[in-house]
Amino acid sequence: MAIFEVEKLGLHYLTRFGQKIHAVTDVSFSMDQGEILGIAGESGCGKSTLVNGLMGLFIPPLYPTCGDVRVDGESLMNRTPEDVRQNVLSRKVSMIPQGAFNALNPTRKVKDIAADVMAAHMKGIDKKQIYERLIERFNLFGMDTKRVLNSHPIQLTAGERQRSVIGISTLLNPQMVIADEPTSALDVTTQKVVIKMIFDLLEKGIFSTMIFITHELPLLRHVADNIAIMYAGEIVEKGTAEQVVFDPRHPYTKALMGAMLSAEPGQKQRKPTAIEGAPPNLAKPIEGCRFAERCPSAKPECKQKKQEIRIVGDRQVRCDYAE
Amino acid sequence: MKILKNLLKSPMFIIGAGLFFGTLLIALIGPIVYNMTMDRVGAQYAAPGGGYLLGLDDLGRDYVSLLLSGLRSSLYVGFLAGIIATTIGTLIGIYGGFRGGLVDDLLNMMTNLFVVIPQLVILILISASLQEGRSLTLIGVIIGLTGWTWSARAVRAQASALKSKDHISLAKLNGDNTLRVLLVHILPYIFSYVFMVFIIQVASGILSESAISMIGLGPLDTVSLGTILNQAKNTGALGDGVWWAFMPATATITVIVFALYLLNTSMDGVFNPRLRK
Amino acid sequence: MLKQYPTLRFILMRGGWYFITFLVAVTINFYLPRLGKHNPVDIIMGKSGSGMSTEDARIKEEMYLQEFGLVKVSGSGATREIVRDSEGKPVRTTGFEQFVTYIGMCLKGDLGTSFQKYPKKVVDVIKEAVPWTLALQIPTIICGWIVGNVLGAMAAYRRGIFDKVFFPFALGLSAFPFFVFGMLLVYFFAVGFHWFPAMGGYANNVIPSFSFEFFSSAAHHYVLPFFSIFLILAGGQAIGMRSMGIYELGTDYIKYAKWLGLKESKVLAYLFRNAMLPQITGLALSLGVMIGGALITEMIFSYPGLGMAMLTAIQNNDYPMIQGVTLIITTSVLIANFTVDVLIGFLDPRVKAGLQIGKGN
Amino acid sequence: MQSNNIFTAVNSVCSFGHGKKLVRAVDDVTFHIADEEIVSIVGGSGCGKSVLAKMMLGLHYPSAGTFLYKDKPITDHCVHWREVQAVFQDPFSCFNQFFPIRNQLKAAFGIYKDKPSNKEMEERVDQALLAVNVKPSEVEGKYPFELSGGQMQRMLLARIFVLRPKVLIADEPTSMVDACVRANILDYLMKLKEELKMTIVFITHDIGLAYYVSNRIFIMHKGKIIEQGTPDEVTQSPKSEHTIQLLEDIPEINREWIKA
Repeated sequence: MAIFEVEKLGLHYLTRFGQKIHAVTDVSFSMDQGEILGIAGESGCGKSTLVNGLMGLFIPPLYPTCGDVRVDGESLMNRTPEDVRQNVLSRKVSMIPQGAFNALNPTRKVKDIAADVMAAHMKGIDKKQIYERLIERFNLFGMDTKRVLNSHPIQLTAGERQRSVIGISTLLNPQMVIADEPTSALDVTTQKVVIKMIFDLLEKGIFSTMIFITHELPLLRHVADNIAIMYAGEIVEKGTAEQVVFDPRHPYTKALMGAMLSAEPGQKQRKPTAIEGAPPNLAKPIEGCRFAERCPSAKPECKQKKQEIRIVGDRQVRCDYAE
Repeated sequence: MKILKNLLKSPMFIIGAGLFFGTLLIALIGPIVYNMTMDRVGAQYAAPGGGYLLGLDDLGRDYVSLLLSGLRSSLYVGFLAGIIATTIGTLIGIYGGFRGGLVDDLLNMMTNLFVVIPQLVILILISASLQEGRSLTLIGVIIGLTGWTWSARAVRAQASALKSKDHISLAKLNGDNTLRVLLVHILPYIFSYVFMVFIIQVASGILSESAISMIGLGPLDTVSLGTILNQAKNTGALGDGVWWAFMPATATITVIVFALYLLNTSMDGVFNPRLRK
Repeated sequence: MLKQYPTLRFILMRGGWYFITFLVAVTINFYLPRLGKHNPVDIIMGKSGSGMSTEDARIKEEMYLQEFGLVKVSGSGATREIVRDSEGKPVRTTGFEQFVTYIGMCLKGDLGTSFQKYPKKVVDVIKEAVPWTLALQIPTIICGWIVGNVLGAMAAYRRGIFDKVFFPFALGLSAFPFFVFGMLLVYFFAVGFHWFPAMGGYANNVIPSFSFEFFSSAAHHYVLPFFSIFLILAGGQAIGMRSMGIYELGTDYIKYAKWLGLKESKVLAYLFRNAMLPQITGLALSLGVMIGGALITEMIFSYPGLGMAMLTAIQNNDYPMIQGVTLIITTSVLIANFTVDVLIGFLDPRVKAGLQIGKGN
Repeated sequence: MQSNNIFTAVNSVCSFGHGKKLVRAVDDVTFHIADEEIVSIVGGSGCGKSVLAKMMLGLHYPSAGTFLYKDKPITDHCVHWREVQAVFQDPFSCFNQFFPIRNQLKAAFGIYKDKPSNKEMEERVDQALLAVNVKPSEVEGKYPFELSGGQMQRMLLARIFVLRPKVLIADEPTSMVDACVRANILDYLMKLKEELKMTIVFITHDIGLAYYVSNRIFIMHKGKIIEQGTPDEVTQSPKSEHTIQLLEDIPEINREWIKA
């Protein structure tokens, strides 16, 4: 049974001048226990907005438009913030935000931030127990536990900060972890250390199901079981990591894969795909396929007809002409 | 244009601008419409009425005339001090922030030094030493010369943040000299900010003048709102319950300053998106 | 050398900086009153010497001249004598010599002699006034700061109707000049309703002592000055805290704290603490204005503190007194600033870290 | 003696601060870049690559060692910038928001001692716009914030077409644009190089990009150039420990990266 289901979810945010930007439209997917779903797309495609809307807690200016999100069959929509805070956050769904430096309260030591999380969710736990459990947990991360816990965020390296954030987000062994570009601010070496830590936590059973957001497809190929590609607020293709990376079907995914540059022999001779233009303005209603303007294989009717997800092979593609 | 449109959407801006331009208008056309006189026209502290809307002062002078004159003085002093303080502050801040290095360190040190030495103390010391010739203009100039520090700090922070922006590097690569970079590539970016600083400086100039006049170190050549209040205090009008001796002047100062604060806050809301809901 | 003791190093560095500022302040305090064309003795003589015979006037003038270090003096103690030139006229000192004498006197804790209350020492007048000012200003500024910040943070966090009513109200409060608000309170609550006395620090018929009578009288006189400073201060602080709070509300760490499911009270605590830090810096910057405003408020209430001492001095052209009071005010503002500066170093790890370690990476 | 070296660095150092706070942002680097070469300087954040770029632009001077442009030290900025120009990573922050984009392209002529006639300047701006595939009418009277990211990046390139420098320092020119648009930008850069016989120095963290575009790659780490060679030498048979590590840590599609 699917433990996490998203059904026809739409999200919008309000601009300063009261304009509605429909950043996410018609997103549906479901995840099984132990699955790692990667969501990729370029900046502004709505991937971060999407995951911010999966927690049942909507922080203005983000608001749900329509649709449903369910954990264990239980809907997260239309619940009071206090209900969500007590019963969902950190326990059922937990977020690893991007930019650990800004996510950690700059005037609080790591151990205190972590202790706040435990105190907020466990009744009757005393300070001593909290710190014992913290040390026990942080010992798993391969850092100088004592120093990291007793430091303010500014005193830590970028890698240590990111690992601390992951540690804090997974303190209560959440059923679902949502990682929003957890490594995009790090250099490649630290990125690898952080990814290793995530795999380590998965192996130790601290959590098992994860949504991983990144704009880097090669990374996703190594991290995720399944990959969903987003464009202009929609999922345009979803399949296994192998399928999406090696055998993309949607014209946008094809372009994305073709545009990649890598330092591998023979790549120098290959000409990367180039597409002109920019994604459509999401403040205005869009008819037809959102990629039609830039699609190299667009048909005249693409600009009028909204594309729906359909099954091609055993993956989902939002293109009537994909084979 | 878009900014103006957004400003006009803000009720705070409308009220602030209304109050401010209202008082400005009164100060400008008041003397034309109203027959102002500084002569004795009746008994000491005669109550309002009988042709004198706000009564008479301890010398039997008409309060409406005094207030109009005081309002003009206060606005004059506020703008004079505001212009001087903002100009000095902006020049020092923008130059220091942009140049960086030793020049900036020195300017910054000087600014920080004068920020902590209370302006009122300096005002008192100067005013007290200028026994004669303490004119409204001189007081305005002194307030301006002593009040620039925080605007320099504020502008410096902005200019310093802009310094490392790519468009500045590109302007240099275009061969622009420092003056052109400052005028064309930095000033427009911080202009709205400088304008807000100016508004606050005007308000603080008005407040400073009234404070210094209140303690008896005000201008000797004219009536200001502060000297009206000083006179009211010195003659014991407060204890005698002569409300018309200080209420109208009090209200006038507060309304101008409140209007300026409203303007500043509403602009902050438009220019600084974080503060909006 | 002090690398092992970063905290001490931090305090010493800030202290050194404030010492330099202090020196500049003392210099300003000395030279500014001398900007005018007349020396203080001429002014005082012009006023008080008019009725005296010339010989009396000359003696008195020389006494003043000696008192204010305007002429050269030889010997010390009882044998002090004015150095005279060939015509028997006292030899004037240069400005710089006066400055050196002044510094020397300051270091000995001697701020000179009051003109008006001659031969009372300035220091003694100040000693009588300072307790009143401290008793009024320290609690008022602290209370105003705390109440203003708490209300401002709540307005930022809750927004809505509370904010809509509260914000213009606080903005209006902060637009009042300090002393004007004092006048209004006097008019309504002292003159109008007779709830509180309008003037002084205690009733005329009680003698300052450790008696209940004295303290209850002082408390009764305390109320109006307290509120007239407190309300304006709180209003101004609330405005600052509100905008800081709104800014902090949009930061990532607040969002993350919400996502982690921290209790609302905890999120508010995060918000308050971090928004408070710039407010403390702001306090340091505006202390001069606050103290100045509060001193003028003291004048309105004829409160027996430094403000009143200053007002009397100004009205009587009592230069040594004016200079003495301004020096005390500047020094206390500097001490208060230094305290706040060190305090923020302890409260905000970023400040100290900025001095010791670079950006972590 | 006439060499064809554009940049020559011998034991160049660029340091900031002094005493205990001394930071050697560029530490003892030795290299030469030949005429019409495309060189990429690759490294992580804080490795000193941007400082090195600024040295090439004459915005930083070497604290020690020799750093030459065409065998001479860089002295007169204006003369230097007539030949050496740059594109930066964020096209939006590169232009002044308060002036129309076209005026700013024209402002680039400010670097010349004798500006061409107004008519010639306008013509050259038009040509430059056409060279990056933008119709002059599309940007006529437009302000920077009215254009898209891709268009803005092309405006930066148009500026280079206007100036026709000998050397281009490209500081992360594609890191802010979408992957799909990146190839376009690279196409224009290559076109520029062909037309103007330019030397290009890429500053990038992306070794894939460096591999694709360059004749030679320098790998920088902690202020030092730890590896230099052709793309294949650097990626296939790296000598430095750090380069080997770096290459191993980059996730590539076709290579085992981490054991799941």
